Amino acid sequence: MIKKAFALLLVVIIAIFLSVTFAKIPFGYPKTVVGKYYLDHGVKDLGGVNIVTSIVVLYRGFDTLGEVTVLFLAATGLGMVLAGLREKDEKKRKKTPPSLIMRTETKLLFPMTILFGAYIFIHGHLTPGGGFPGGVVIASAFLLMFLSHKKWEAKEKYTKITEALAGMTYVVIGLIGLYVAGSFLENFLPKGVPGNLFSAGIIPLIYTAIGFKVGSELTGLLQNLRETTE
Amino acid sequence: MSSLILVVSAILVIFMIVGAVVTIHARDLLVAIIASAIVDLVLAVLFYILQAPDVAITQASIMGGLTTAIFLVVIKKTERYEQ
Amino acid sequence: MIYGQVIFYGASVALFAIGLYAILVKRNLIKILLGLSLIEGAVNLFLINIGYIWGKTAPILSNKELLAHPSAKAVDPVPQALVLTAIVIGVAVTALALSIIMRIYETHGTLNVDKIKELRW
Amino acid sequence: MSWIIAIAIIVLGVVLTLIRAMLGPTAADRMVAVDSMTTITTALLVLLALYFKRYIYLDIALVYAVLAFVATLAVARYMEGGL
Repeated sequence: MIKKAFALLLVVIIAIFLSVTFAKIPFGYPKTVVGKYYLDHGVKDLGGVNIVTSIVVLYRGFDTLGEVTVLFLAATGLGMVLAGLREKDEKKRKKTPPSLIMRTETKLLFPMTILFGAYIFIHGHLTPGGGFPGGVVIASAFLLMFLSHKKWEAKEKYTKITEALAGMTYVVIGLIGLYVAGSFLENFLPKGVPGNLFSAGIIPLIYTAIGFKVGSELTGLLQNLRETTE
Repeated sequence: MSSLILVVSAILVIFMIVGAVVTIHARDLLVAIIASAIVDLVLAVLFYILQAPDVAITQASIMGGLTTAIFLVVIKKTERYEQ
Repeated sequence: MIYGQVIFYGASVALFAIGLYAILVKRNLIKILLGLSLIEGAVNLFLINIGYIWGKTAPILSNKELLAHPSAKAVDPVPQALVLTAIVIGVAVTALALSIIMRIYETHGTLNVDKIKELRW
Repeated sequence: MSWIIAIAIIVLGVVLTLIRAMLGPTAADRMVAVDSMTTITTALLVLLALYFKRYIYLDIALVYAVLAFVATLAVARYMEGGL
């Protein structure tokens, strides 16, 4: 009880400090200069209409490469931690089979959801979205199949190959930029008319690679988790 | 942002805080997971109101299923009630 | 216009405080992880709050007048680009932590932090 | 005025589902409440896209509509013992 009171006191003190600090930060006024620069020069420099996408893929492309690596490390670490758990769990539980409505419905919805994920990452430079949400939508489509079909599985071989190919595509595009334009992840394709689907140079290519990579990584993660419950 | 949107976002913030309190307070971990889904949902709407549609789409796609499914696998594997 | 500051900063402070309380008081490992994900949401909300500017719209320049004067019409895109990747990374890291929790349950048979001897100090 | 009426009706719907999600005696009640709350929130997102006059925001409502039921499906499978 006394422990709880002290914890509550600490939380209240920290909340008051945070409030006093935040009261000094004005809400709703421009704060950074670099954001203004990106907004004014983004379309002229790179040709992409969605400035957030331009920042994620090209202005801060190296940063995104590092973050994709962190995602890969987390998925691989999960596979490693769960590896021993699978073998000991030999006894089979009795599981309720999925109903007919669910099986039929998910079989129809699966290709549509994959198509929707592809739409999100291909149009990343025109509409909200991009490689990260597109990959998550594709992984959700696989989750739908995992929930409703007992025997259906995503083979680890294929997810690993897709993920490795997508990661290599990302690095190879960066190296071509180094060779042609002079620096890593530099744009080397024509910029096109802003607003068209085929515009913005290498942004759609890199976002497609990120979409495949995130989707296959999260699918492998879900497959690993699923094997532990069998 | 007009005052109508401010009122709507104030109501949504109250919902989010109620959901967070239920997440912390519930003894049944299944209820806690469902309440944290409410928090994620309202957070996505707040990102949308703050004119960040890229972030809102990411939060919405994460919220729709992935986190809930991962937590459910773990409470299936371990135990559902908190002692 | 003080109301916006109270509502949005207040939301992130309240979410942070609730998550911190869960981490300090609760003894169940899954509850502690839920508190951690609440704190993650609070930080993301705070970063987006910093980038917002009154009366401006999203940095997606999809029509002519936005293309003509981008910085007068659109909010700050830099915090949005930071938060976008952080959300997906957060889910993967949460999954890794949950797999470690499953291994702890396998060896100790409990999720209560007080009963796990190796974690006591 | 019409904006206020439309948004007030939707927010009232969210309040009612939130009350059921907080009080609901069983976890199934809460999950049904959260599911209908997601549906109503999709309508709120469409209305706000019209209010902000940015029609590309409709993609987020589409993501909600396509993916929000996956969490419901996962919880249902957990409850019938099939996960």
